[in-house]
Amino acid sequence: MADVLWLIPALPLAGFVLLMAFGRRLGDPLAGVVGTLTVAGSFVVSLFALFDLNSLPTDERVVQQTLFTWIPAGGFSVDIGFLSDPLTITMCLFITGIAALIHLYSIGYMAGDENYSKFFVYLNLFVASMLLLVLGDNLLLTFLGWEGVGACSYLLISFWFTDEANASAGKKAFVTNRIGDFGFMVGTFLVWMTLGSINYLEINERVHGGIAAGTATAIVLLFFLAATGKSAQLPLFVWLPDAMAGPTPVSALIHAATMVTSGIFLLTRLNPLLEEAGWANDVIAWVGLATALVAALAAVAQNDIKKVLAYSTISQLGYMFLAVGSGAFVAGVFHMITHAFFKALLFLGSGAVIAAMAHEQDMRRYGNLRKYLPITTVTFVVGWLAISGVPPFAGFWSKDEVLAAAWDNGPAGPVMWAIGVVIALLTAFYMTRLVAMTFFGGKERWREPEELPTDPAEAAAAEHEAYEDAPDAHGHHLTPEHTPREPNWTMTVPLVVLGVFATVIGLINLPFGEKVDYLADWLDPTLAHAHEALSAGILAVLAAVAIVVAVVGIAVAWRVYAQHKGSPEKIELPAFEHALYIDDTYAAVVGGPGEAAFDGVATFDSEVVDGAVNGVGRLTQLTGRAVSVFQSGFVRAYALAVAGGAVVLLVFVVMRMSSS
Amino acid sequence: MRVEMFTFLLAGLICLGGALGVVLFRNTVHNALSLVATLFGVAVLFIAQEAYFLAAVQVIVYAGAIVILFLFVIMLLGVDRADQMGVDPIVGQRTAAVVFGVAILGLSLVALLSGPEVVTGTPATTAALSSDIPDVNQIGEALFTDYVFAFEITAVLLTIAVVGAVVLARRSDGPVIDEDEFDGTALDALALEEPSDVGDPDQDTADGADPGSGADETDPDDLEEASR
Amino acid sequence: MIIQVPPTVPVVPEQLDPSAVPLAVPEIVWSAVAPALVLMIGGILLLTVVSLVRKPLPSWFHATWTVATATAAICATVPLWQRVQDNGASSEMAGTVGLDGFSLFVTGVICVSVILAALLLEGYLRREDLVGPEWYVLMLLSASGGVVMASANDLIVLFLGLEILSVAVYVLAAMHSRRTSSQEAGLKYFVLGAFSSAFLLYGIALTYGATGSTNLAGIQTFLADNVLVDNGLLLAGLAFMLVGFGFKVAAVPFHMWAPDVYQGAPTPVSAYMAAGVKAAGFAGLLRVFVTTFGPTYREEWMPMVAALAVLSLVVGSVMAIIQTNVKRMLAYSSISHAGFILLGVAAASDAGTSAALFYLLVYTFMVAGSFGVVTLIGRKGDGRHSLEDYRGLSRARPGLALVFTVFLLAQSGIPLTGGFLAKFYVIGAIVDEGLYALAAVAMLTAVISAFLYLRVIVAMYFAGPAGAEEGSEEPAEFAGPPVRIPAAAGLALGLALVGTLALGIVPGPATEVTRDATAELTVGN
Amino acid sequence: MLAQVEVSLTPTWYLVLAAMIFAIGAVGLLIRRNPLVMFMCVELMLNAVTLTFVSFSRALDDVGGQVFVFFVLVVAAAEVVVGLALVVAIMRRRQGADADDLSLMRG
Repeated sequence: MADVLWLIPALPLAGFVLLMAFGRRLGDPLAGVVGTLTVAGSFVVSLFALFDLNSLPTDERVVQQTLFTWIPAGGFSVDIGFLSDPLTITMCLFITGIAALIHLYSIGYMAGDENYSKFFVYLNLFVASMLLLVLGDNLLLTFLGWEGVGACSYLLISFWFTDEANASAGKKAFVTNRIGDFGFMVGTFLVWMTLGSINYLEINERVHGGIAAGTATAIVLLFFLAATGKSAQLPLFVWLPDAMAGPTPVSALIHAATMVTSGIFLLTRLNPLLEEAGWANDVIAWVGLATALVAALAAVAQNDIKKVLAYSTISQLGYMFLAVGSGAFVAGVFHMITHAFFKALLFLGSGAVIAAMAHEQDMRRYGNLRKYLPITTVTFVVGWLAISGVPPFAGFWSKDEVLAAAWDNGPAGPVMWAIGVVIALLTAFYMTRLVAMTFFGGKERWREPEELPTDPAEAAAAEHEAYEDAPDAHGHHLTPEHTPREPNWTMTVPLVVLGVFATVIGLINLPFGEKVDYLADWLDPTLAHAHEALSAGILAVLAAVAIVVAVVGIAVAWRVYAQHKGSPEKIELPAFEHALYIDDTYAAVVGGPGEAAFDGVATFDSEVVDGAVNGVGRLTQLTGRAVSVFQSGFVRAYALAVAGGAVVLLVFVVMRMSSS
Repeated sequence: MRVEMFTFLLAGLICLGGALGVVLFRNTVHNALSLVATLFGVAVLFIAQEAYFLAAVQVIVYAGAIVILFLFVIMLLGVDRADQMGVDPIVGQRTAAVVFGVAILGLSLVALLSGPEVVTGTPATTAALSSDIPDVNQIGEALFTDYVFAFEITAVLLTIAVVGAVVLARRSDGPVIDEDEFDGTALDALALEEPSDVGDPDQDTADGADPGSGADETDPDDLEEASR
Repeated sequence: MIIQVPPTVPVVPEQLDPSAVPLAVPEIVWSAVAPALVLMIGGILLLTVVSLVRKPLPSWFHATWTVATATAAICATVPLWQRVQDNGASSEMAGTVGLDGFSLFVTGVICVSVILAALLLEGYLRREDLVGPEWYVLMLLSASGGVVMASANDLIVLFLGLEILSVAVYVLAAMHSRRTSSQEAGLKYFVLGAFSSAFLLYGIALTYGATGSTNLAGIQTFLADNVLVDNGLLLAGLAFMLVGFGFKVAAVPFHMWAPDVYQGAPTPVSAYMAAGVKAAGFAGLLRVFVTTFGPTYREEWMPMVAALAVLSLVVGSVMAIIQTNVKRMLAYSSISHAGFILLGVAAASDAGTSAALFYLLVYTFMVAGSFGVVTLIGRKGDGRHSLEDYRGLSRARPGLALVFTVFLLAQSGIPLTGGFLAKFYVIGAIVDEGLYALAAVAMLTAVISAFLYLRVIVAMYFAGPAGAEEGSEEPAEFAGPPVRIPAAAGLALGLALVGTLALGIVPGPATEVTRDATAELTVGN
Repeated sequence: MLAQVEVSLTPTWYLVLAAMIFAIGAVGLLIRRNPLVMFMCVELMLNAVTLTFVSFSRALDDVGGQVFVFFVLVVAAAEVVVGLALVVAIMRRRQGADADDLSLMRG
């Protein structure tokens, strides 16, 4: 079975070629069907690969398939080869599975778009690249997929390119990722130089004792730089919120479920290297934690439904890096899987809402949508409970493992855990806020258009982020008479399927002893075990705290946003007594320093990081303008440059003369 | 020895004077005549170094053909008026030119005079110069043995020169069609473009549109008209 | 095929000078220089044919002839390649011409660039109402000069090759007589070319004085056997020669002609200049510096070449970013590419040489393809080259936009295109030599230059119409008359596309070939 | 009297002279605006090179340098022909243009 491994990326690629050639003729919806079927086919192949791998003895579950030698360069040769091991197949399964659902969803979502087939062309190419990224048996092939997903992401973000903001968001994503790619390239070179190979199996074999700790640290930091770009971590996360300008299925697939996880995948793939890397792991953990906190704070203050989800994604990715940095790779992968399901669900749900609401994305104009969108509401609620960490939904189990891993991470562990818990609280809060503002609360606020707060600062911010006005807008406008309607089955079926998974996927790795630890067992040949399991007692306490926190977060937000109990006399919990004015709620939950932190994030985002990206460009331009003064058009000035060059060279050689 | 020295100094002076004349005289015809002086001086120096054949070729080809060609073109185009030599329009060009010229000369001299013996190479890798055999014979023999390939490919070079000269000098009909590709006159273009859009970062970094792009815009109607 | 050159006149030197020995005519193996001969004869035959035929021949005839000639030249390299692989390198024509894998490979690259440029030229000449087989004649003869330059084993031959190459291109650049900018390009190129040729020549003279030979193999052996007490002459010679070669390959600070000339020259000629002429220039540079002076004087010339490389990388990519004229932008980006290839030269190793050769091959396809698209977009008058003119191309000509995108992405070094591997090999070669700082600069500038290719892609695909109101439903309108793609130009673009992609996906064969294409200097017979 | 301080005429003298002519030619090309004069300056530089070759040829006792001079002459002739044709073509379009007028392309 391993010899059909190549089919997994080849099928979407074939779909890409097919759609490229005939897409326009196939049209709507046939092009979408073709795209969906190819991806579904590759899901089926992945399933076969899973059974095949499962039939092998545990320690032989690594299968390599080399197609041909790509780069023969003396001692350094690179194959086009695929690696099938539990980690890869796990990734493949959830990538192809979710991608197939999202393709299906897109058939409905994109219906009527003038570039219908082009959308599926890009989407299929993206899936092919992503599969290449995870299946490639060497760093270069992964890099190929890495670049491919970046390019597709860029194309898809800018899909509605008539909008200037979308195009510029696409550019931002591209540029930010190029910075990360630099880390990848240099890291690859370092690996090649120190270990003499870039094949994963060989790297992982040679890494023990074959590499100095300092070098390993440098390499890991470089790859982490690459990962921060792709997986939207500090300081390179700025592109992801802006990337929400793309169509919603794209956000679901690329910016929640798959591409953004490739950074975590990369580091997990290289886990033996990470074990040698010393303090680089702490860097990863702390950066992940900081990102998670910052993004959670930011999510609290967003009014654009997709932006809340975007910051939430960044925050959850931060969790994954926390796990990876703590050496708990299984926990990282586990959270990646559960997150993929519930975040895809949430994004698709939000897409359904946006579609139903005439492409309005401002939550302040939603409310009480459960009346109109029952299926969407139910599935969205599942996703909400999952991400908030309410048992038995999937998010609870994986988040719990991440937090446990953080607790166990050396002396600083409890601190990390505490911050992690705060983040969990924030998560529950902002997600509840979203759900309450959108589906509950009784008020149908789009019917009262004057309701929007007219805070001058916010108005200015909205103006600054120009795309908030326009994305997804095909010239529709939300009118007070608008009646939202549930979308058709191609969009609801994926929601339901994902909802089911978001409920039960946590079962794959339950923390109740060896027997039910399926995922850990399964991944055992690939991933190192850095930690002894914590005692059941501690685990139970940690889990209890997490549950309490989730409930508190939900409760507070629910009171404020769903029940509109914004005045002090209706407070029931004394601890939040003074916090139930809306404005005060921010202060109470986020805290005084938190508010400053939020401001800080905003500033950091817009000034420092944005500024750095733009600054490099501006510096380049200024330098160019300065140099171009010499390019004056006069042939004699050019000759002068030639003569000047000659003088410099002569000065150099005269200094090197042996007799002087 | 004294004769040789005298010859060298005289011819050298003629060479330098001619060279300076080429650079400094305002009238193009005078420049060409100064060039003749240098060429003549070099020919004398060839003779002083027993390169008789080359001296003859120098006079015949250079003075007899190349400089005459220069003079023909000068007369054909009627550009024998005096050049403007007052102020160089490119700021600092003249100073920089002289500085670089002196630097090239100085550094070359450092290299040339670095050792007691200028020439360190093995003598006579091609064929020893012999005073018994006339240098015409020696050069001819080298040309048709060792350098036969080089000699043959000069034919290609000369063919190119002929074809190129004919093609370029052929009178072309039709108006100039690209003047509107550039905005305004050459003088207008002298004014350097201001980096005016610094205020808008998005525009600055990656945007396709740049205020300067107007300079390259062509009015399609004009172009169509002109090309007819 | 071995032809002895009979003495043209019954030379009886005995009668004049009884002591003289008979003329030692060297063995002339014409087949050893067959590729150059094919190009020369093809060019001159074309000239003869068109001047003998009374009626003007159809325009496709000249292009077909040129393509056939260049293809024949490529075919001629195959048996020679076999011979070199079997018997090793040799030197021919009394030691003035080297026959080795290196020269044959560069010959192939130059011929490819001729084929692509000639195909582009066919439609171009018809569009611009220009007639004349002279374009093709000059291009073929110029290519023969490039081939001679690549296979030169003697500085005299090298210099002559360079002049044959250059003089023809000076003319070609100025040949669109109705475009002022074409003439301006021709004059600028000519003046600066002659200026730098003088430097090169002076460098050759000093090298000759220092080593007593103009033969590269002779110089190499001389330097290997002797240690120069005073190397001032030789070093100055190296510096002056580097000026000349630096000019030919458009390395900073000798690059300033390139943007103006590429912009002003007829676009197919720009394609040829960027691909073929540059390949020949690098061939000369590699042969003289790496092969001849590599073993003995590496420490002296390497820093100079490295400095040129770094400057070219930085200035090329930085200047490209601020351009609004796509043709000019490509010119600057070609300077940045030259920086990359110079890094391969600076590595001064076999890996560096083969990396540079691979880069040249890939670069030929990429850049000829890019200029091919620019040729078509320029439309009648060859003047529509600003970024504005590319707006909305994806709507008007989606295929052309896609092809251009591939070329641009390849130039920025995206994997699965040849451009990625080319950069990869070069960086690998310099990392092998421990030149980490150079590698870092190269990678950084690769990141910077991604911006500039992106700008064009953005203009083609995403940018709305200039001055349109925000949120407008109107797609970017493609301005001006429709773009016509002549069959020959389509073929050229197709070839370039296939080359660019094939070298990225299955680079194996080309890599093997570049590795076997080693430069060797052998002493003549 | 004079003979006692007589300096022998070594090849270096010729080389120094050639270097001077070369430098003058280079400077001339940089400061003159008339393309014809610029070409003449290139000729000066080429003559400096030929003089250098002949001097080395004599010093090395090798005919190769003189052969090179022969080729340099051919190249110089070819270059001049093309260059002058170029100037003629340009001058037809614009009377009395100097090199600085040809500066449309820049930046």
